[in-house]
Amino acid sequence: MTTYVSGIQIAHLIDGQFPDAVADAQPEFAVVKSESLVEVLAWLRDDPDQAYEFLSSLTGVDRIDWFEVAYHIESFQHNRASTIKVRSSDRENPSVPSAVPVWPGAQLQEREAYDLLGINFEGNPDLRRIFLWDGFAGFPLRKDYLNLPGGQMPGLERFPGEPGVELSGRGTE
Amino acid sequence: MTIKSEPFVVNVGPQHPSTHGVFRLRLTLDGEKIIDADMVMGYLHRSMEKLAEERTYTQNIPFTDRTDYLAAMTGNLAYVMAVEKLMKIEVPERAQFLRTIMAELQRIASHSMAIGIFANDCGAWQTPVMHMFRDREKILDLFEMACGARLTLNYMRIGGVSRDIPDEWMPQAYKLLKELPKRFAEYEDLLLSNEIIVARSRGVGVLTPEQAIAHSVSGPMLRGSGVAWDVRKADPYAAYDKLDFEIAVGTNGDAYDRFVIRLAELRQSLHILEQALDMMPGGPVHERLGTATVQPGGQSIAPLALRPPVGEAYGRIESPRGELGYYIVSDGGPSPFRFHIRSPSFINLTPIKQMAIGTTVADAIVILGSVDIVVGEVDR
Amino acid sequence: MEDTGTIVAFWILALITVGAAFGVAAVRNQIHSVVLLIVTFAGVAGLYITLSADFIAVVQILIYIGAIAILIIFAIVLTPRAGRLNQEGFMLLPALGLAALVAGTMIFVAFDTSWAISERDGFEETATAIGDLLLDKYALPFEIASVLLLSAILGAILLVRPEGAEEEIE
Amino acid sequence: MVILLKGEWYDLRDLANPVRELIDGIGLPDAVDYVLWSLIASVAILTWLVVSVIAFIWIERRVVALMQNRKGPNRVGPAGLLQPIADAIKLLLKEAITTRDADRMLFWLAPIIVFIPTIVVFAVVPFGESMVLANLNVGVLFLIAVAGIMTPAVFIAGWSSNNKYALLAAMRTIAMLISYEIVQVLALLSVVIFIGSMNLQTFVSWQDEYNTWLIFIMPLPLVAYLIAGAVEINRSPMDISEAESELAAGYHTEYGGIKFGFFYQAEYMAGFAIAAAVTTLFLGGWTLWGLEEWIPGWIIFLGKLYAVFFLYIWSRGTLPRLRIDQLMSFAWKFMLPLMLVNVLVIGAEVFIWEETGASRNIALPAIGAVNTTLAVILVVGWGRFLGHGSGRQRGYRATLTREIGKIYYTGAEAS
Repeated sequence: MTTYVSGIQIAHLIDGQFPDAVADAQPEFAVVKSESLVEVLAWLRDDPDQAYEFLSSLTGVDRIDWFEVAYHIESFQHNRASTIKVRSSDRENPSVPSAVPVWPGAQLQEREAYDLLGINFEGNPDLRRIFLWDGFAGFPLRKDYLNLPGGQMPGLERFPGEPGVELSGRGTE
Repeated sequence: MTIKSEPFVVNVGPQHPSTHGVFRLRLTLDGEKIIDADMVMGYLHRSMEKLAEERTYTQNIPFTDRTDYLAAMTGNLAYVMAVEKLMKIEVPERAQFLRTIMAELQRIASHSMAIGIFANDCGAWQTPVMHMFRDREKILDLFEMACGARLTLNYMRIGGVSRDIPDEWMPQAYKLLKELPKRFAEYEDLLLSNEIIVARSRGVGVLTPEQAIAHSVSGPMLRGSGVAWDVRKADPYAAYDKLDFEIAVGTNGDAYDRFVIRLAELRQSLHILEQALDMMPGGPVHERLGTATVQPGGQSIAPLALRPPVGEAYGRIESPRGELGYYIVSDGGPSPFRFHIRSPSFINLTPIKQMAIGTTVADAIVILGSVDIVVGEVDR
Repeated sequence: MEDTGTIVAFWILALITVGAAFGVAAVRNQIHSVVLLIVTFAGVAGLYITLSADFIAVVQILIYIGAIAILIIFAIVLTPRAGRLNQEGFMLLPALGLAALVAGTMIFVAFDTSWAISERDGFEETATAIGDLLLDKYALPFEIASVLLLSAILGAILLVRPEGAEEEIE
Repeated sequence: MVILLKGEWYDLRDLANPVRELIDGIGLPDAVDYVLWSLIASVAILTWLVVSVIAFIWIERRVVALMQNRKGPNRVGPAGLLQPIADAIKLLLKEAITTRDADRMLFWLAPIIVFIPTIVVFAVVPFGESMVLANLNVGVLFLIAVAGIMTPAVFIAGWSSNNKYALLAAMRTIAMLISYEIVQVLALLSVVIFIGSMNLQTFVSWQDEYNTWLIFIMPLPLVAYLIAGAVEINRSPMDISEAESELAAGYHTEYGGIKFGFFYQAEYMAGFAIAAAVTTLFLGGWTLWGLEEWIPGWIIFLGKLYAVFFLYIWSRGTLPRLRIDQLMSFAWKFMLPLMLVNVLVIGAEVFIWEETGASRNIALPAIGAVNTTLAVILVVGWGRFLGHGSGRQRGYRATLTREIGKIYYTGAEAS
C-alpha cells in the first residue's frame, strides 16, 4: 500500500531542511514558496530518506484569488506519495519556477498548464502552447475566461432543479 | 570532405496511418536519419477539463469514456475512485470485484489492440490486428451484456457500478477465459520470436530506467525500462489486494521490451480474471449515497447532484497505458472546481524527441507504436 | 538497309534520339532533362536493334536507362541546395559556338568518309561473339575497365563517408 | 489422339496453331502477316493480363481476408466476384486530380511509363510450345533490362508529385531496386551459365529434355530471384517503397483515380512477370514431364505462374516489413557475396561436366546435391559469420516479478 504522506508531515520535513521555505501546510498538501521551489523539489528527489523520484502529475489550478501549481510526487523506493504546491497571486501574469531541471517529465505538463491557464514557468526551455494554436486569445481554464452576461461566472453554482436552493447563475426556469 | 544532404522536414500526421489518430510528428530528416522531432497535438482537444467544471460529478463520467476510448472502463474507474476518495465513500465488495473484472477485461482488449497495431507499425499488413480484434470483439460483447455499450461504456458510478451483471454473463465470461489462453499462445508463437519484429524493435527507442523515471513515463513504458512499478501492486485499489498476480518487466528498455510486456500482461490479466470470477461475492453493487434519488424511468441509482466536501483528491490507477490519475478539486458545489486528467498517453510522449533523434523514419513509427498512445487521451 | 521497314524505323528513331538529345540541352528543368536523356538512350537502343545487335540494345537499356540515368538523378537530387532549374550562364554563347564547331566537324567527317559496308550478315547470337571477344582478344582493356570501376567505387565511398567514421573503422 | 490433334485448328494445346492456320489461310503479304500476327498476340496477352489482374485482385483480397479472420469482399456479385470490376469502374470515373505544385507533364507521364515495362516483358515469355510473341535470343537479359525501366518511372512518379512522402519513397525505391537488380542479374547469370543460352524457349526445352527443373539443381538462385522480385513488386517484407505505416502510400501518395489504377495494375503485372520468369527459368515453363501432351501447355504454364504469384500474396498476409538499412545490408552483405560464390560454383560445375563428359544421369543429381548442400552451408555459414544466431534475433519473454520498486534494467542487449 502506498503511504500518502500528509502535507503537514512533509511541510515539517521541508522546514527542517529549508527553514522559511514552507508557506502553508494542509492535510492534503504542503505549499512551498516559489523562490525555493526548485531546491525543495530537487531535495525531495535526491534525499535518500525522501527519494520522491517520480513526478506523477503537474497541474495548475485557478483558485480565483491566486494560481497554484500542484506537484503529485511519488517514491518508488519507499512507496510513498505526497503533494507539493506552489502559489502565485499575480492575476494577470502568474509565474512560478519551472520543474523541468528537476524532472524533464514536467516539460509537456508545464506546456499544458501554460496553454490552458497561462501560468508562466520560468526556466522552461520550450514554453509554447500545446493544444491550442499560437495566438489563441486568453487561457480557457481560467475561471474568468468567459465573462457571461450579468457578471455571472461560468460554472454551475448549483444544479438546476435541485430542491432547496434558489435559482441563480445559468440555471433555467 | 563530407557530403551532406539538405535537411528535410516531414510531417508524420495529422492524417497518417501510423499516428493512431490526429497526432502530428514533425520530423527533420537528414536523408533517412532524424535530426529533430517535434510533436504537434491538440487536433482532438475537446476541452474536457473546462466542460467538466460545468457539469455535475455524475455527468462527468461519460467524459472519462471519451478520453481513452480504447480503455473506457479504466477511465471510468480512475475518475469514480478519485471522487470516492474525495467523499470517503466505501464501495460494496461485489462492485469492487466487478470493477476489477471489467478493468482487466478492458486491459486485455486494449493491450490486444496495442500489440496488433504495434505489429502493423512494424509493417505487418493488418494480419495481427485482425487476429487481435477477434478477442477484443468477444470482450466488447461481454461489456455490451453488462452495460449495453461497447466502446464508451459509462459503466461505473460513484459508489459502485451502474447495474449488476445479468445471469448469463458469468458463463459467457468463463467460456471466454477458456478460449483466451489458446489465442495468447498463438500470438506468442506468431509475434514473440518473429525475426522481423525482433529486428525492427530490438534496441530501438531505448530508455534507461533513470531517463524513464525522470521523464515521468508510466505503464508498460516504465516497466519496459526495467522499473517494477505497477499501481495495482503498489497501491492496490478495487479488489487487487485480494488477487495474486505478477508484474512484467523488461531488461533493455527498448520497443521490443514494451511489446513483450504487453504480451505478458495479457496472461497476467487472464490470471487475475480467473481468480476474480471465482471469488466474486454477492451483495449490492452500489452504495446508496446520502442525497440519492432514483431517476424516473432510469436504471441508475446514482444521485444526480453530489456535493463533495471542500478539498481535493488525486486518484490514480494503472490503466493499460500507464498511470491514469484524476485530480479533482471541490469547492463544495455540485460540479468540480478543477478537474484534471493525468493522462498516461500524453505524458508518455515526453521522451519521444529524445528517443527519435538519431533513428530513421521507420524507427520513429515503431517507437510511436511502442508508446501506444490514444489521441483522445493525449489531447483530452 | 534495303528493307523499307528498317529505313522507316531508322529515321523515326533517329528523329526521336536527336530531338530528345537536343531537349536535354535545351530544357531548363533538370529532371525533365534526365527524362529526355532516358528517351535518347531508348532511341539509341532502338537504333542498335535496326542493326540487329540485340544484345547491345538490351544492355543499352539495362545499363543506361536502368543505371546511368538513375545515377544522374541521384546526383541531381542529392546535391545540396542545387537549384532544380538550370541557370542562365555567361558561357552560353561560347558553348553554342563550340557546339556548332563540333557538329560541323562531325557532319563533314560523316559525309566525307567513305563508309565500308560489310557484306557479311549479322550474327545470329551476338552475345556469344561479344563474350568471346571480351574474354579473349580484348581481355586486357576489359580488366582495366573493371579496375577503373572498382577504384571509382572506392573513391565514392571515401567521399561520402562522414568525417568521424575513420575512428570507427580503426 | 495426340497424332490426331497435331497442328489441327481445333488443337487447343497450343493456341498459336489455330491462329497460324487462320492467317496462313488468308494468304497475305509477309509484312501484313507479320503485323497481324503480332497484333493478335499482343491483344491476347493484354487481355489475359487484364483478366488475370482483375481475378487476382479478388483472389488476393479473399485469401488475405481468410488469413486475417475476416470475409473479404462478399457483397458485389456472387461471393464478391464483381468487386474488382466495380473498383475499376470507380477508379475510371473518379476525377483525375493533379495537385497544384506537381510537375504536370511528368505527373501524367509516370503512370504510363510504369505500365510499359510490365507489359513488354510478356513479349518474350513462352506461354506454350510456339506461343511466344518474340523469341529473343537475349530473353533473360531482356527480362532484367525491361524491368529496369521501372526504376526511373517510380522516381518520376515520386518526384513529380512534389510530396515529401512520395519523394522519400521514390529515393528508397531507387536505392532498393538498384541494389536488388545486381542480385537479380547474378542469380540469372548462374542459370544462364548453366544452360548456355539466354533464350527462354531454350530454357524450357532444356528442362524438358533433361527431365528436371532447375529448382532442383539450383535452389539458391531461385530464392535470390524470388526475394529480388519481391523488392521489385513491393511485396512485404520488402514493401518499403509503399510502406503504408510509414509513408502513407509511398511514391503514389498523390495519385488518385485511374492514374492510381495504373500503378495498382502495374504492380500486379510486374508480379506476374516475376512469376512468369520464375516459372520459365526454374519450374520448367509449359512442360510437366510429358503431361503437356495431354493438357494444353499454356494451362500448365499459367497454373505454375499463379502458384508462384500466390507465394507473394502469402508473404504479404504474413510478414512484417524490414527497415531500409536492414534490406540494403541484406542485399549487399548477404545476398551479393552468396550470389558471387554461386556464379563461381556453377561455372566450375559446368566446366567439370564438360571436361569429364559425365552422363546426365550422374552429372545432374550430383550437381543438384552439391548445389543444395552448398546453398545450406553458405546461407547458414555466412549468416553466422554476419552475426546471425548470436541470440539477438531470438525473442524473449518479459521478466515476471512481485517486488515493487526494484529495477531490472540490464541494458546488456540494447544499443
